[in-house]
Amino acid sequence: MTFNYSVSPDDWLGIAPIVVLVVMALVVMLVDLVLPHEGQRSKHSGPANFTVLPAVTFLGILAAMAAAIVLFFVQHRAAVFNQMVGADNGTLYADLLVLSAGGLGILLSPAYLKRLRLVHQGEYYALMLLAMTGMMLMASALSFLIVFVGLEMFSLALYILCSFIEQRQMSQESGMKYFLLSSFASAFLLYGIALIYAASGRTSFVDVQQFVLKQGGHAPILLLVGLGLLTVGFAFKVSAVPFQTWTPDVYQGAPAPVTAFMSIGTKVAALLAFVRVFGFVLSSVQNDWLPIIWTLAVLTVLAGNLMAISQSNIKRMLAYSSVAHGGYLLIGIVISGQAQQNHIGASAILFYLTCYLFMNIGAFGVISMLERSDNSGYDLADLRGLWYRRPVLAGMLAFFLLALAGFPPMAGFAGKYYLFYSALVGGHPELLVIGVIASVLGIYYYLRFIAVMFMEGRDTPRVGTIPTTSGKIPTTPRTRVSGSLSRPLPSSRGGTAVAEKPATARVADLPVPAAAVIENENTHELEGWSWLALIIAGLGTLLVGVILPFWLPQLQQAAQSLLK
Amino acid sequence: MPLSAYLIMSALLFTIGVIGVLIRRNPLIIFMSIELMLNAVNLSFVALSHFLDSADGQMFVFLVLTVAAAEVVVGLALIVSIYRRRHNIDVDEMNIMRG
Amino acid sequence: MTFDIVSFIVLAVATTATALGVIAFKNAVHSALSLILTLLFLALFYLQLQAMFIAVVQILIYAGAIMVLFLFVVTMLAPDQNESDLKDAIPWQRIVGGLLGLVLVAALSYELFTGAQITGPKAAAGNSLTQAVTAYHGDTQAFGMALFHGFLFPFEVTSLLIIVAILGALVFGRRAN
Amino acid sequence: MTNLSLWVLLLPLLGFIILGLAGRFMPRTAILAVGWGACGLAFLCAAISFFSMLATPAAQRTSDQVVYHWISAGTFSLDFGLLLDPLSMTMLLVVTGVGLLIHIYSAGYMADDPSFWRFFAYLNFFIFAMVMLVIANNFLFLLVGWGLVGLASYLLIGFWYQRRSAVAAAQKAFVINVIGDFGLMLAIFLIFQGAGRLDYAGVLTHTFPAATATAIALLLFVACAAKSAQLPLYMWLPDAMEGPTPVSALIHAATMVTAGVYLVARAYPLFEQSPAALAVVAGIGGATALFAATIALFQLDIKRVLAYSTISQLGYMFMAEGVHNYSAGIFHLVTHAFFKALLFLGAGAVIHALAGEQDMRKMGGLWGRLRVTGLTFLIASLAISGIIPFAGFWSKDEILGSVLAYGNQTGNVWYYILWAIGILTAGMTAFYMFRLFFGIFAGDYRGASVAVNDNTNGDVEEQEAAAAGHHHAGPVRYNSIHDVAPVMSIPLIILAILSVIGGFIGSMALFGLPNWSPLANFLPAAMHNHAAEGSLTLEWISTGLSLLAGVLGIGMAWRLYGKGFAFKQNSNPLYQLVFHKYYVDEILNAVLIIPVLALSRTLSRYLEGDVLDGGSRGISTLFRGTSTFMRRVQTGYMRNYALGILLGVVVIIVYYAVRG
Repeated sequence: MTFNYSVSPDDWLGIAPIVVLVVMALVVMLVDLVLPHEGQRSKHSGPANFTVLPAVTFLGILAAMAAAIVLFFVQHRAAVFNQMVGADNGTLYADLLVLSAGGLGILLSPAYLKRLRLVHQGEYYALMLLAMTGMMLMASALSFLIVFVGLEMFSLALYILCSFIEQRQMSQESGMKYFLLSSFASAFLLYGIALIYAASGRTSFVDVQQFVLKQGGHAPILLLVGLGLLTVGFAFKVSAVPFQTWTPDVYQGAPAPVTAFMSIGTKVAALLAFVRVFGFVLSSVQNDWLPIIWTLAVLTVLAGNLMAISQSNIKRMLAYSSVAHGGYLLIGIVISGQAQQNHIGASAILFYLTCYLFMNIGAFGVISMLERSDNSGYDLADLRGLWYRRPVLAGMLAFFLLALAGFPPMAGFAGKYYLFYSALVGGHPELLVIGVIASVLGIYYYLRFIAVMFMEGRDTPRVGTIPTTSGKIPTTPRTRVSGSLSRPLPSSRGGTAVAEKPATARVADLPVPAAAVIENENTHELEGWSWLALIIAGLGTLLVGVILPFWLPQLQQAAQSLLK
Repeated sequence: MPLSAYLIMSALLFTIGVIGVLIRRNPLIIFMSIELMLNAVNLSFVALSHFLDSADGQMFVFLVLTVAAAEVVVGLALIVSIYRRRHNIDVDEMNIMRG
Repeated sequence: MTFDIVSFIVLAVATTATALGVIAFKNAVHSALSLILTLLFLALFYLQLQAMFIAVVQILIYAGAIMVLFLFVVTMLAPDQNESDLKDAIPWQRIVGGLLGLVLVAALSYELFTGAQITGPKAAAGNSLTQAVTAYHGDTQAFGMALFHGFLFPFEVTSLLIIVAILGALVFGRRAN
Repeated sequence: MTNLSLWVLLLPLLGFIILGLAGRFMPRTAILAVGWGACGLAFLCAAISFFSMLATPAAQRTSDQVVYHWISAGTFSLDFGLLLDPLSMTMLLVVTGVGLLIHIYSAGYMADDPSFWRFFAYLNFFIFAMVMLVIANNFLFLLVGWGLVGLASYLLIGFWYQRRSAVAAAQKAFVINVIGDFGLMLAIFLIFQGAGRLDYAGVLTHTFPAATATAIALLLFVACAAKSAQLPLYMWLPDAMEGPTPVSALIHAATMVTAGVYLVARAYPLFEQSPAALAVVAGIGGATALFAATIALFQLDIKRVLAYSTISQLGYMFMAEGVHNYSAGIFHLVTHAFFKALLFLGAGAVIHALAGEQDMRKMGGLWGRLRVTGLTFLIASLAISGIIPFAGFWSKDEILGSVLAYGNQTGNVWYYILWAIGILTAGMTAFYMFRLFFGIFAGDYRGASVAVNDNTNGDVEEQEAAAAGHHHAGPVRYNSIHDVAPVMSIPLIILAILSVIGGFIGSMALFGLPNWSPLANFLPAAMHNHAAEGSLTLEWISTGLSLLAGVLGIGMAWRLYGKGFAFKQNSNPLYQLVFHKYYVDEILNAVLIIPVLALSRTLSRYLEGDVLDGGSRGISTLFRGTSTFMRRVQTGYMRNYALGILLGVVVIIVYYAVRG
């Protein structure tokens, strides 16, 4: 088949959502060319850039979602392009997850970009779409080739998106760290693939599975090393300990909408590939890889939660919490390797990802509305008394944090419950116990942030200047500028204060009153997008845990079809 | 030569690349070390393709090549843009965020 | 000793030496030049393994295009950058990293040596490379057939990768103004 | 049977939502209308359901109503349902009834607080959570309620978050409650593993293997001990007195802390399967009762006396449950809710009148100024001391009687000892309650003159210094003290009446009226008592001795403090031991907290410098310390991160190399 496979329309039909996304990415770039960039009026004030592009992008995502949903009902092949790409129901479900994450991320973007006065946005939205394409590719991969290409594709797009904000040192640093470390890790992944190829002689999942089944439970050593290195690559993307180090720095430095999107999308892509390879392809040699994944899961769950406790910056706290959530998801991988339990583990992962999607994007979405242009404004001190300044925002953040902590009836509870249930059914009660201990730990740091928001911040001087009755003004020009000048930046310890100077000076140099006021007014217009995203995320958080369980049997079926 | 010779050669090159990433501070050289790692893997792939008599390995090499090209474009552009801002590209200087 | 073995050993020594050069030279330009040499030697390896097309591509794209880009950037930035001027903030990293690297190469070599003794399964008839090379009259033709049939999809995806790269260059390049 | 339990659950939630969203914009009257209305209507619904239940034949009094059919996949199913039976009915009445009175009282007590609305929002939230806990029909939603009441308690203890001590207390309560929640979660998973389901109807009729049953029962009891402040998890309750006094009355005396007692009664078939676990319950209960009573003997802060007394009384309830007399435990829970809420509210009235003063040494002679408070406080003190015919007498008598009867039945000497402990504790209870009463109301007013030497009780000083919400500007002059407004005195009077007559709902078998025991007949419909029936002689012995102990205690208090309380330094080591609460806090500090703090300080100093601010204390410091230590891994250096990745790789590779 290698030399004479011929592509038919069926093949393209199977990847319809991806095709739609790619076409829309090209359309976005074209539309960007047509939009007025130069002219009499300042680029900043023209609203076209800030609304047209996200609208087009969002439509594209809706179209891709529609394509995926239609595919659920249309008869089509489960694997296309010479057994390289999956188009089964499980894959389509994962596609929907990526698309939802991307859609919410894009809804959060306009107000954010406006606040930063980023004019050239065609690339931003096109890159978001392409990153989603890459994630969907990796999630649907049925061949190591596609795993690698998809992974590289969304990684590349994310490097650029992370360092998109030129005026922020943090953004650049985040992009740089992500770029170097991710390339480093994918080299290991690639090496792992090479060794699996060395052992089995094939690169497509089905063939490798055939080979592994023939080994009678004893994998040859090359396969073992190969899967070990493969684990490294996947674990890096899932941010499992000890490969998690990049996560907090990158999440903190990246623009908040991008963080929101990537924290989910990356996990969906990596976990789907993970569960396919380990839960299905390699499940017959489970004894060989179980110790490693088990250790990773336990380390990640414990270390992620522990490290989150002492964070005073909510973006970093959420980054560590996302490490911890990655750990819970790894429990699903362990279970999916169990013979006869593949579908339970895999469906627990899909279910948990769905729950996690809405609450995490919601939390980051609130942060994206709080963030100031110098990447501050979400420290513990800044959140103090938020309830009295912006009650709705604080309420939503508290809601999402409670959901993340796993309080019923929000989605986080249902997801965790089902995951732990699967651990019990899959014969790993110890993971259940560890998971429960860790989530109890987790409640502590989420509650800490919630408590702070509901405290009246009498002792913080800034709050005194804002009358508590007019809760709607988050960033009056005065607050913003004085805030960024007088307050030491959260991380400016040691010698880094010097490095931060340019960013601070920039903000100060602005013609303060006029520009800031205009900016705020326009931002206000665009905040509708963000609110929409928050409302969707909130509803999702509430409903997923309540409604989705009705379809658990279908979800299990879909999960079973991940590799036929 | 037997397959293992090529594979060990590849492992050696790969490790040299790994060490380069760990000990150098210039992102350009780190980046070159990563390229070295990728090329080491490519050597494995070509050798395997030859010994296993399958085209998959060569196909991988071809893809890795393209990926590397794309990565280089983005990476170098990023490094240059950082250099323009802070006139310094030492990776150890980039530690605003930590903890 | 046959020619095969001699050439392998010579190439292996040369490649290792130049690869070490990449990470040892203080000056980034030297490192880049050393990397170009390494890539050329690798192309010779590919020739030895009868992968003609890959060898040519390696020279053209890697050594020819990518590394030129590298050299360009290095010469643009390198003069200001002298690593040894600044004190290393984490000196222990060198030692630990080196040791870990040694452990890695030792363990890997051991595993590869024992593992590669078991010859992997040969490709089935329909996927055999040698058969395809004879059928399509040559390595490059066989490669092309595989690329446009069995591996069409990943090949198409690389075009997207290039688009992402172009967008990246656009984003970072525009900032310079 | 009319079943309005869903409304009992939803009304407080509605109140909470309204107050939470719009409370800050509402005038006080509107806040009160919502807060009182939600709780009052809930009480009304509960009462209607109760009378309707009384009219139903005993066999049909249980209603298991599935409200929402949630998850169902294979063996995995989850429903949300409400279980209304005599047990949950009793609890509902107590929760909403006492809750309503405390809502009313709070309107006066919190009148000056700037966060008036927030307080009522939290109170409604608590009522909702507690009702959820009580009427859930499965263990999972029990856990939900369990967690939510903990959250509410956390919020309310830390209500005056400007006080550092309040925040520390909230943290302590939180950490200990988390231990309990953890036990409950494990128990639930064990139950699920064993029975395959979580609803009471299925689980409580299921027979577990003996070892599993013991494990489940013990884990459940860990949760109960944490929630109900039993040894060794009692430390949080005295500190929880940092919250506003109505909160102490509602949550930390009448309702939430009794959740453990409720859970044991609810899950009694599980406990019945494990005699060992029941023995633990009885033993811990007795030990706690005695232990806490001794501490209460010499406390100076009036709220702390009451807190330790609560712990001690909860011990009684567990003691009853440990000897299979679950309905006696619930009975004592009910009467205790009346008189302890009354005591706390009375203490609150005193504190209110003295502008935030809680130190007994600065009180005295208030009988002349606070008539209503004094009288009701006296009634409550008599009730808790077990003086006939007040409420506490009946319930305590039934507990002690059944312990003695059980000892007699089994012939186990430990139960006689337990009974003796109960009698002794009864005497001590009477003593410290009247010490408190005389300290507050008898003698001369000491507030204006005494300058307290600060080496005696540091806690009191600290609270005074930090007291917020009450503008504490020096001692109040005697003549300016005046009794509470009607909004506060009416709940006191109602509770006082209940403390007098509340006991008559219980057993009157003592006086040859075996059939006149409404509660004891009401509850067994839900639970078949396995309590031992003692002979009348034994009952008389027990009753007589406990009454005697009570009278002796009061007499001693009269002798010592009848002329007014006088604080004397006493260097007797035993006294010092008890006075300092057995040094538990100090020992914890020395054994756990200080070393951890020191360790993490040293570590962080060694690694970077100033990191750990001394502000965070408590057991959470342990985790903080670990966390702070671990985040040092995140150096910010890209190359370090790469090293971490390589380390992982090498471990994996070497693992496979060694394993082959």
